Order: sequence, then structure tokens, then C-alpha cells
Amino acid sequence: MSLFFTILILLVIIGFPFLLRRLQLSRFGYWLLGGYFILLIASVVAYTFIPTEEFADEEELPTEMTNRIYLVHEILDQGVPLEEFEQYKKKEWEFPVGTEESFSLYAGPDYQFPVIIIKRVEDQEAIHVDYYEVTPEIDVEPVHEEGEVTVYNHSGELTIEVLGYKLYRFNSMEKGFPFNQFEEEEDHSWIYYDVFDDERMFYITIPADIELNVDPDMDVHWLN
Amino acid sequence: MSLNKMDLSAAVKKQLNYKMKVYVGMISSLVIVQVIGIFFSVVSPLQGYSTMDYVEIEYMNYNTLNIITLTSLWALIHAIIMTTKNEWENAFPFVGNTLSNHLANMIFLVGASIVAGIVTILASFTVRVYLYYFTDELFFMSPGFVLNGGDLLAGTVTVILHFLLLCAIGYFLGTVTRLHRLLPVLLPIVVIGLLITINYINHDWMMNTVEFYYGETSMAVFLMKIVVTAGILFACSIAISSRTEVRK
Amino acid sequence: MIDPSGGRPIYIQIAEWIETEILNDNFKADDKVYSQYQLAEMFTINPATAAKGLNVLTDENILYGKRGLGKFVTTEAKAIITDKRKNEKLKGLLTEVALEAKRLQVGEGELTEMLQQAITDVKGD
Amino acid sequence: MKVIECRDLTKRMIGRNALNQLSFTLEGDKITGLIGRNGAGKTTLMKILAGYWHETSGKVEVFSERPFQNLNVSVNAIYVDDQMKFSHTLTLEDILKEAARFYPNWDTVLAERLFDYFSFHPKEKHDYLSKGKKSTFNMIIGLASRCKLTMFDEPTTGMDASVRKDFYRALLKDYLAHPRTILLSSHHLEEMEDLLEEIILIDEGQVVLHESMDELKEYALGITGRAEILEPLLADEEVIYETRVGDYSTYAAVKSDSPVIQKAKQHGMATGPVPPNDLCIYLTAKQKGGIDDVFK
Repeated sequence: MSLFFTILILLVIIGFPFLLRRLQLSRFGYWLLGGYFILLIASVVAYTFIPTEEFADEEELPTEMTNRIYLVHEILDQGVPLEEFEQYKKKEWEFPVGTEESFSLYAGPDYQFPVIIIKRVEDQEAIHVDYYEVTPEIDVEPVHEEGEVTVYNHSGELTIEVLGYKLYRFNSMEKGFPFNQFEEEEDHSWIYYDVFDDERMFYITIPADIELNVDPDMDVHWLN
Repeated sequence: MSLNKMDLSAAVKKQLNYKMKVYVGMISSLVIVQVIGIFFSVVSPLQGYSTMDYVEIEYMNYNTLNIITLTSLWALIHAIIMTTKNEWENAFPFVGNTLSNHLANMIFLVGASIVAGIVTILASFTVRVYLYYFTDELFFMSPGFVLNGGDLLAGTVTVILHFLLLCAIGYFLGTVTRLHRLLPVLLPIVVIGLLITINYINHDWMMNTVEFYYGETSMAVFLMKIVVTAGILFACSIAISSRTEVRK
Repeated sequence: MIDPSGGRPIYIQIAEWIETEILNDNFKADDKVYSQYQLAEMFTINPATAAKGLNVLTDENILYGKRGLGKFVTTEAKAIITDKRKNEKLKGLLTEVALEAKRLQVGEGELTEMLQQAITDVKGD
Repeated sequence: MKVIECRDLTKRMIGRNALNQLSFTLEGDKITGLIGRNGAGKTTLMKILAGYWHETSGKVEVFSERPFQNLNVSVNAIYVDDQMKFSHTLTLEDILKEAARFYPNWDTVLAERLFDYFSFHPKEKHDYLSKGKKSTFNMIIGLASRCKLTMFDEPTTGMDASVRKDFYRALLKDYLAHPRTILLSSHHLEEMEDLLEEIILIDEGQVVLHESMDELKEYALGITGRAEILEPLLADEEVIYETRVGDYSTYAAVKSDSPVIQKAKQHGMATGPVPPNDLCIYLTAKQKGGIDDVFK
């Protein structure tokens, strides 16, 4: 795409002067300017009809965003109760098991590791998996979504499938030179905000007497 | 038949009128450069891509810098062209002298800078309007999309002064190169050389110079800096060629 | 009429041309002759040259000037011209004939005979 | 009023003096021929008078002002040559319109009539005109501008014979209607000598002769005679030009008041006027003799 544009740009730049001379366009300079000016004025008029409120105020953004970061670390390091994150819970599974069984935990197959926090609980007969997902908290649907998160018990192998991805597309408009010439601070265009923060977390509760073999590549945290 | 009198202001007036006809091509190329600038502002945003685990984010940052860059080139190149031998001689079949010719050229360039500045600022509306109404692209959390009155004033003043500075630089360089026949070859080599080596050698003075003008945050001081600089460059151009003979 | 490439000065040719016009009665006594500007335009010559031609004729009393009105033919113009041509032009021509005759070693008798023949031829026309 | 005054005017160009202590004065509304060989300094002089070039030393005044870059001179003097350049964005029509704006005395009717007479097309471009057409067009500008000092440098370059004739006639008619100082430089002296009131003959940057045309025609006499008789007569006298014709005859040009003429006439030698064009060639000859001497 960019190659195409580069070639196009070259063609235009090289070709235009010739075309200009050929068509004797240069004689109509002031007419061209007049026409162009009308177009510009028309677009200014059109601009006034754009509801500018819908472009978020730069002040509101950062506080909202910082609320959600360091999700896992808050649980691990600061002992934030899990209930605080109830709103991000997307799915849960339960697998009944007998005592003194052995399980392996497998996530895969494509190298997208969720964070898994495992907690051992006394007197419980089922493995409980909760899935929490944090996505950019913005009013936009992903333009592309593929695959689904599932957890299943395959003869003693607890498999977490995290195939697929979500694609978001954002646009921003930068003011840039010359509008920012007399502004002290940087131009706040959208990409400067940390909206990319996302995290997935599987919170697994297993009976205390169940053995669990964990794939060493996975980011697994034991809570106790 | 009695003798006619012609004072400088009358000569400049007539010359200016003549320049406006002669340099009509400069006006059409301004329009074309602007349209190309708008086109590229719309089709080639700065693209970014980031992926974190399962979330992929594509972001496109639109700006109107293409218009400014192309129009800057236009200003620079046309100011240089004005000083070429050919254009210079074209101005002399009729009444005038070097000074009146210079002054007419400069007034024309000032006018052209103002026109170019105004259309450049208006074109940033055109880009926004096109993106908003004619594409599916969504804009939000993009405060840069909104232009307010203060932006407009500051932007217009800045960009006009910016084009004026480039015109003055181009005009000065063009006049200097006419001093010696080797200069038209040497000067571009020096300029391009500086631009190439900028990656390897730290041209502090260049950065400082750019910073001196474009790091200025007070509008009054910025205006003064540019106007004084352009004035000096124009005055030097006049001084350099005051003894120049025409129509060799 | 006027021969620009000829060796003789144009103003003399102009004077002679006006003389001829007077001889041919195209201009009579007290008629206004062409002004220097008319002459200049007629023959594509500089008006100063034409003026000089007119002045030559004025000096010879063939023309007289009225201030601001132009040049006019004098009453005795025709006589002066005839006289002048006889005395100067004819004599000059005859001198040349004599010189040429000398170069060609034509005798006096032979020359007179030729002259008489020429006179008869012109009359016969 | 003095239209042009030059005193000891010198112009140094690339190691030589294009004009060397040149002095002359031009008064009144005359048509003056500026005659000289190639490189004699005609163009240099005219460009200095037009204010395009500056003098190296000496005094030059046009309408009592120094012409270099002088607007008052620029508006009252026009210099027309075949190097005139106009912007390629202008059509011939535009150029005439522009000229009309610049020159206060511009005659639109004359310009249009000449334009039509020489069948120019209003939308033509100056760059694309043939050499002769270019000269014709430039001539229109020179005439219609009605400048008090109108200078034509080789105006007939490339013109065919009939256009040349038209040009001279147009020049004269316009001069008669609007007398002004016209300076004409040309190689074709014989073609325009009737038009001129006086000539300035320059050679190697100096004025050799500044005479009225009538006097120029009587300035010198040519004598043809037997070499063995004529040559001794010339021996101690000022001779403008001398050449052998055949083995026995000699042709010599001497000043009209030279005592040689009387003596020659006594020897029965033929005398005759020297055409101005030849006289100018003789007066500016590099040395005695001519191209024939090269082949000796």
C-alpha cells in the first residue's frame, strides 16, 4: 500500500508540471485559486456542523485509564480482594474431581499466555476456573475478533485454549505545526494515552489434595 | 513630447502588477501543491501497530503536515526561481530598475505567503471534514481534531511567517548564487551535504537555529524574529545585486 | 525620381526633383510646394535632408518662405531654373562629353555631328 | 535640451575597454545612426544609455540624469534589441497590454494596427516567434512606446527585405508625427542612410565621426587614376583609404578638402563621391588595406 502511494506521489510530482504546461493550466492560476478557495470555505462551513463534543476531552482520559492497570499485580502484591475485579469476570468453569487425583495444566497452543493464579482450598471437590479479561475501555468494538477462550478437562489434563485475537483500530488527529507553535506542552493526540493496557487472568481454585503439574512456560502464580 | 517622471513607488506598483501576471504559474502550482498535500494527508496517516497478547491495536494518526511541507517547498523553490537569470531578465523589457524589481518581487512573495498561509490553514479543515464525513474512520479521544479560534489565529500567523521566512531564505540563496557561476553548483552541494551528514555529525548550530525560531512560544517575539530575519535577508538580496547589470 | 543608392546627396536630388516639377508647371508661381515633412514621407528620407533641399532652392531664389506657412514658388523661379540648368547642368554635361571625347579620341567635327544627330532625334520624338 | 551627453565614457569588460573615453553629445529630436563594426561598442553604449549597465568611468547623462538604474531614464528611454525576453506566461497580446501600462506615451492604436498589419496572432508566444517575427514584434514595442529616447539595436535582424522597408517607413512616419530622439544601430547603413539625420561612427569604443548625413556624403571623395601618377600624390597626404585596382590603377578616398583632389583633377583623373557605407568601412578598417592583404 505504501509502495503504491510512493509511486503515485512520484508520478504526480513528475507528471504534474508537464500536464500543467501541456494544458496551459498555469494561465488560470487565479481562477484555480478562486475555485480552490470556494472549496475551502465550503469545507469550513461543513466543519462547523461537526459536533465537536464527541471528541473526548483530554482531561478526562488519564484517570479512567489508570484504574485498571496492574490488575494482577494488585492481587499478588497488594492483596487486593478478588471481588474488586468482579466486573472483569467474563466466564467460569467447574470440573468435578475425586480426591487424590493428579492434573496437568496446559495452555496453548499458540504462545499466548494468560496469567494464571492458582489457589488451594480445603474441603473442595471441584476445580473452579474463573476468567477475567480487561480490554481497552473505550467505546469501540474490535474490528476483528477470532477464536474463543475455553477450558476443558481432557482426561486429567486441564487445557486452557486461548486461540484468537482481537483487533482494535483507532484514529486520531494531530494538531501539530503550526497550531501548536505557541503551546508549551506536547501535542496531546490520542496515541499518547495508554489504552493498550490489557490483561487476561485465569483464577483457578483447586482442592488442597490435588496434585497439579504446571507447564513451566506458563506465567503461574500460587497464592498459597 | 515632454519628459515623463517615474518615482519608485509608481514603478514598484507597475512591476508588481506585471509580476502578478507573470507569476500566475506560481499561483496555480500553489493550488496543485495544496491539493496534493490534502490528498496525502488523507490517504497516508502515520500508522502505528501494537500488539499485547491477544489484543492488536492499529492506530492511525492523521495530520496536516504534508500540506505544510509541500507548501514550504513550493515557497522555497519559487522564491529561488524568481531570482534566476531568466526570470530576472524577463522583468526588464519595461520600465524599472533593480530596486523596483526586487521590491515588486518581495511584495509579491509576502502576498503569496499570506495567501499560502490562509489556504493552508483552511485546508486543515478540509482534511478534517473529509475524514469525518467521507470515511468510516472513527475519531474519538482525539482533541487534536478540534480547532478553536485561538488555534486558528496562532496557526495562521505562524504558517504565514513560516512561508515568509522560507521565501526570504530562497530569495536570498537565489540572489547569492548569481554572484558567481560556481555557486549554483556549490550551494546545493553544501545544503544537501549538511542534510546528509546531519545523521552522523551533530550540527548543534543548526538545531539551535531551528530551535531559536520554532521553539519560540511567544507570538509577538516569534513574529518579530521572523519579520526581522526576513527583512535582513531581503535587504541583503537587494544590497548584493544593487550593482548588478541586467540584460547581459 | 530619387535614387538613394546614387552617390549624389539626397538633398540635391530633392531640390532637382522640385525644380523639375516647377519646370513641368506642376507648381506655378506663388504655389505652395511640399513641406519638408511631406517630402520626407514621400521619399522615406529624413526631414532634415528634405529641409536642406528646400533651403538650397530658397537660397537660389526659386522658393521663398512665409513664416509658419511653408515654402512658395517665386515668380522668377522658372527662369532661374532654366538659366541654372543651362549654365550648370548643360555645361557640366558638355564638359563630360568633351572629356569622354578626348579619351576616345573623337575629333571636334565628329562630335559636332553626333550632337546634331542627337538634337534631330529628340525633335523627331 | 541635451538628450545624451557622454564625456570620456569608459566601460571595462573582461579585460578590455568596450568603450574607451568615448565622448559625444546628442541634442534635439533627430534620427541618429550608430554605426560601427561588430564589437565596436554600439550595444555596450546603448545598454549604458538605457540604464542596464553602469559605466566604469567618465560621465554619461541621459536627459541630464545618470542613466544607470534610473527610473526617470527608464520610463523615457527604450532599448530594443533581438535579445528582448518576455515571460513565457505572456502572450503577445498580454505583452502589448503590459507595455501600455508601463509607458505613459504608449500608442495603443498604432500598436494594434502594426500588430494586425504584420499579421501576428494575439495568442502567440514570444518565445516561439521566428527571428524576423521577433524583431518585427520588438519593433512594434519600440515604436508604440513613443519614448523620448528610442534605441533600436540591429532592429532588422532576421527581417526580410519587404518588412525591413516597412519598418523604415513606419519609423519615419511615426517620427514625423511624433518627433523624438531615435538611435538606430545597424549593419545596413546603405539601407537606412536616407532616414538618418546624422551618424555617430564608433570604433574600438571611441567616436570616430559624428557628422550630419549630408556632410558625411560630401566628407570624402574617391579618386581613380594611374597608379604611378596617383600614388606619389598621395604620399604625403592624409589618405582615408587606398587600394590597387588591377595592375595600373589606384583607387583612393581622401577628405573633400584635401589638396590631392585639385592635383588629381589636373591630371585628368576621375573623382566621385564615396558612399557613406564604404566611407564608414574605410574609416574603421583595422589597418590600411583589407581582406585582400590576408591573401597576399
